[in-house]
Amino acid sequence: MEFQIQTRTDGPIAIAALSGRVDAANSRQLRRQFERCLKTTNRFVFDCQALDFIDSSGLGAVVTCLRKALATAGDIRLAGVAPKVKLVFELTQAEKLFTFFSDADQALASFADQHA
Amino acid sequence: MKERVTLELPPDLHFLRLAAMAGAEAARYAASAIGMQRQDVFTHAVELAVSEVFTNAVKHRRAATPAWHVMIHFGINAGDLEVIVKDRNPHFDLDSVPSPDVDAFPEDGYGLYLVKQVMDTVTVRREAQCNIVTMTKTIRPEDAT
Amino acid sequence: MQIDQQVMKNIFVFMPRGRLDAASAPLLRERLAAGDGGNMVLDFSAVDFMDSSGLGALVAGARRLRAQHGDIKLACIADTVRRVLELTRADRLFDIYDDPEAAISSFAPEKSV
Amino acid sequence: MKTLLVIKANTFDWLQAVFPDRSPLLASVCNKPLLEYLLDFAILCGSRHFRLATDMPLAKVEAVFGGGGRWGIELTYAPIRKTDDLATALQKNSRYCAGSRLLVMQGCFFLHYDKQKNYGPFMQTTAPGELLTCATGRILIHDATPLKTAPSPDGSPPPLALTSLRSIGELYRLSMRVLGRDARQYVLPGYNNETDVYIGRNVMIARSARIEPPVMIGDHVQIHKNAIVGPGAVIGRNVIIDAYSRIHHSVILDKTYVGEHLVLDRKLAGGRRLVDPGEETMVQLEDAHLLSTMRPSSRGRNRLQRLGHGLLAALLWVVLAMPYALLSFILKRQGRWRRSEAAYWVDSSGRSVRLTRVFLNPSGFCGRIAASLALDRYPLLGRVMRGDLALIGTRRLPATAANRAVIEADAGYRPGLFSYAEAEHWPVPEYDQDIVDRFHLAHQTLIYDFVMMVKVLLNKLHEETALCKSISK
Repeated sequence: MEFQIQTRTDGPIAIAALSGRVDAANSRQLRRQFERCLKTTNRFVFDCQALDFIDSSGLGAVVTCLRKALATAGDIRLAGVAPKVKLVFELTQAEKLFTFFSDADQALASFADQHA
Repeated sequence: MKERVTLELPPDLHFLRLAAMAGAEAARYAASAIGMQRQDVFTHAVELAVSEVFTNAVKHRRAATPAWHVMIHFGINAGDLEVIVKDRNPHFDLDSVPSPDVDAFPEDGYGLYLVKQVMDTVTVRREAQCNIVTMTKTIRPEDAT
Repeated sequence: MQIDQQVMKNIFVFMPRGRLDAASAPLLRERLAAGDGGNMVLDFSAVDFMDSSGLGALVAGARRLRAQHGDIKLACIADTVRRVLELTRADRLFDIYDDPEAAISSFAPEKSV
Repeated sequence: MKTLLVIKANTFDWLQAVFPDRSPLLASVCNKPLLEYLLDFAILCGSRHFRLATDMPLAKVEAVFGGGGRWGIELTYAPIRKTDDLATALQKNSRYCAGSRLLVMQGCFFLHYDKQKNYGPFMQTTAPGELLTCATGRILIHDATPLKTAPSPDGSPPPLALTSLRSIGELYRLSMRVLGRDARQYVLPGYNNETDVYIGRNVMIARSARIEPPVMIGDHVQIHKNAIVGPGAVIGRNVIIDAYSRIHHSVILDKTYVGEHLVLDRKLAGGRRLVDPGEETMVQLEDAHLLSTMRPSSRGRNRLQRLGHGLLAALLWVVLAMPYALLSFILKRQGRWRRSEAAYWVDSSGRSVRLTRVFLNPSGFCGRIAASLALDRYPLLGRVMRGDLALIGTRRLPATAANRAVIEADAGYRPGLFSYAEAEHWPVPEYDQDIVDRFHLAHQTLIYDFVMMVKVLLNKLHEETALCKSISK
């Protein structure tokens, strides 16, 4: 299992690449790193291209991150979510909270569109 | 309804048929008490299990031991059955008997495997130099076909 | 147990009668071993019960014959026998017919009419 | 006419890949095994003999279908080998096949027919040969004797079509089609007193839950508060749909627990597996509280548990002996301790025993202590040690005919001295309490029981101290 958050600040938008699994074992790490990052920006793209599996605690962490981002008038956009990971979002209705994009570039562009 | 039937048989394969048929009859009785029309699968399971366990008791008998009998006890209730088989053979541990590798089609070693497959529970305990094999089986609604 | 035996179309047909258990399995084992090579059909129409000892005799017989390029086919097995074969997955080892004639002619399909 | 169904394991590879633990021969459409549709059809055709020739294990099928007596036919089974073709399968069943017109069904498919129509004459007069074929199977008629009657010239043949089954998606779409459009063509399981709603036995639906037709619900199903089931839902047997969840255009297979606040829309779920039948993607969930498999209770486990419960009961019996002797004596003299006896069901097979009931008035110092130590249950500890009751389990049901019907239909009845709902501090309505009990029973282990038991006792203590405080105020 691998899980790394690479936060490369591309302008004021942070991209986090989620890979492998997000579950009880590493969801706290996700939250902690997210909060650290929240000091720099409130707009995020979670690139889920390499994410294979998410369980309810992982999902809980992602939703908590979203709440925090929204509280500071920011947002989290999800990119490249695999169909089977998407199934879990659908099942738990978390799907409604997020906007999904096919890849990270489109997600980034969506923030830009808003500004234009 | 609760009936207790006990057989004491010499550890000899001549009595294998008697033991197994008694098992089948006990099962039939337990099944008919709840008005089961067709009980072939249930009856066959018990007959097979008793046949296997009695065979084991006879086969593992040590020649030098003084005379003893295999005790077979049926606890018959409406819809379920408990079979207890008691022998005076050397200790054996159910968990240490390996399951046969069915993909290799071995020539023996299917006995206890079959018993475990057809009965609901199988336990073996050692008490006063006896192996006591206890097996139970309950008729489930889907057996009533 | 009694085992009737006849030869039809050069094939040994054994017909055991009664119960195939530890008491009778040695006899079947012996009879199956006596026929050297060749093909056999076991007509089970008179067998109403088989346990693991009977199964052991069958598997041993099949193995021996196959090593000599023969085979054993079964015919007319009762439900009780079928269940034992299935539970031990030995049904994968045997061709099972509902008619001994069909089992016999299956050994030489081109000759049978 | 006789019927021979030849069906091989490899035709179900698609199903085995997704649900390896479920017997493919029992795969169902609208809670009815595919095999049963074929049996029904054979009966419509006037066939009274049905043989299933397969290389798959038959034990589970035999347990469900037996010898066919329930359908008034003779059902037999014939093992074939993986490599056998249709000709070999026919040869292996030559005695069965001889002497009669034979309907041969080969492969894995769904057969569309209409139960209102009479297929007998059509089957008798159709020329032998292939009748229908699809990608995964075919139907043929074999007949050694030439037709005695000429094919009936009149009218169109009764409706008959095959749908091939190659994927979960096809199985799902078929379920939706049968439920939504073709339900009247088949005999479907469940009570059908409202159009397009089929409900099985022992189904509990919370008052606040909504059922929107078409819906099919199997036996032993619980639908909890504010859940919405339908439109287009097929719920299997032994399923729990927990509170606030919604099931639309979806199939929930047998033995599945669907957690709270979930939405299944155009999905198929079974145990922990969730499938999107459109895209054929599948995910296995690891959280038991989202989706999980309901465990059937096994007697082996029960034995060990009975022992564990008995030991724990013995411990309580010793620890509470002194307080019980003392307090029951005092309370009896104060008139705050009354006992009576009543019969209760103790297992789902319908065994009942007379149990002592103690009515304890928890007022006054002694009454409060006795209540907080649950001394009113003390006389029943012996029943736990004897194995008649579990220490903790479901609510005890009085031995009435109505309750008997409830427990007979339900494997999840294990009456306890305490109930799980007490551990959860659950509100009083009995209906909700039952569901909590069943939920825990479905998820229980010995250690779990022990933890829940400690919770019950702490709750009792806490309740009483809270009561004391409110009184002293």
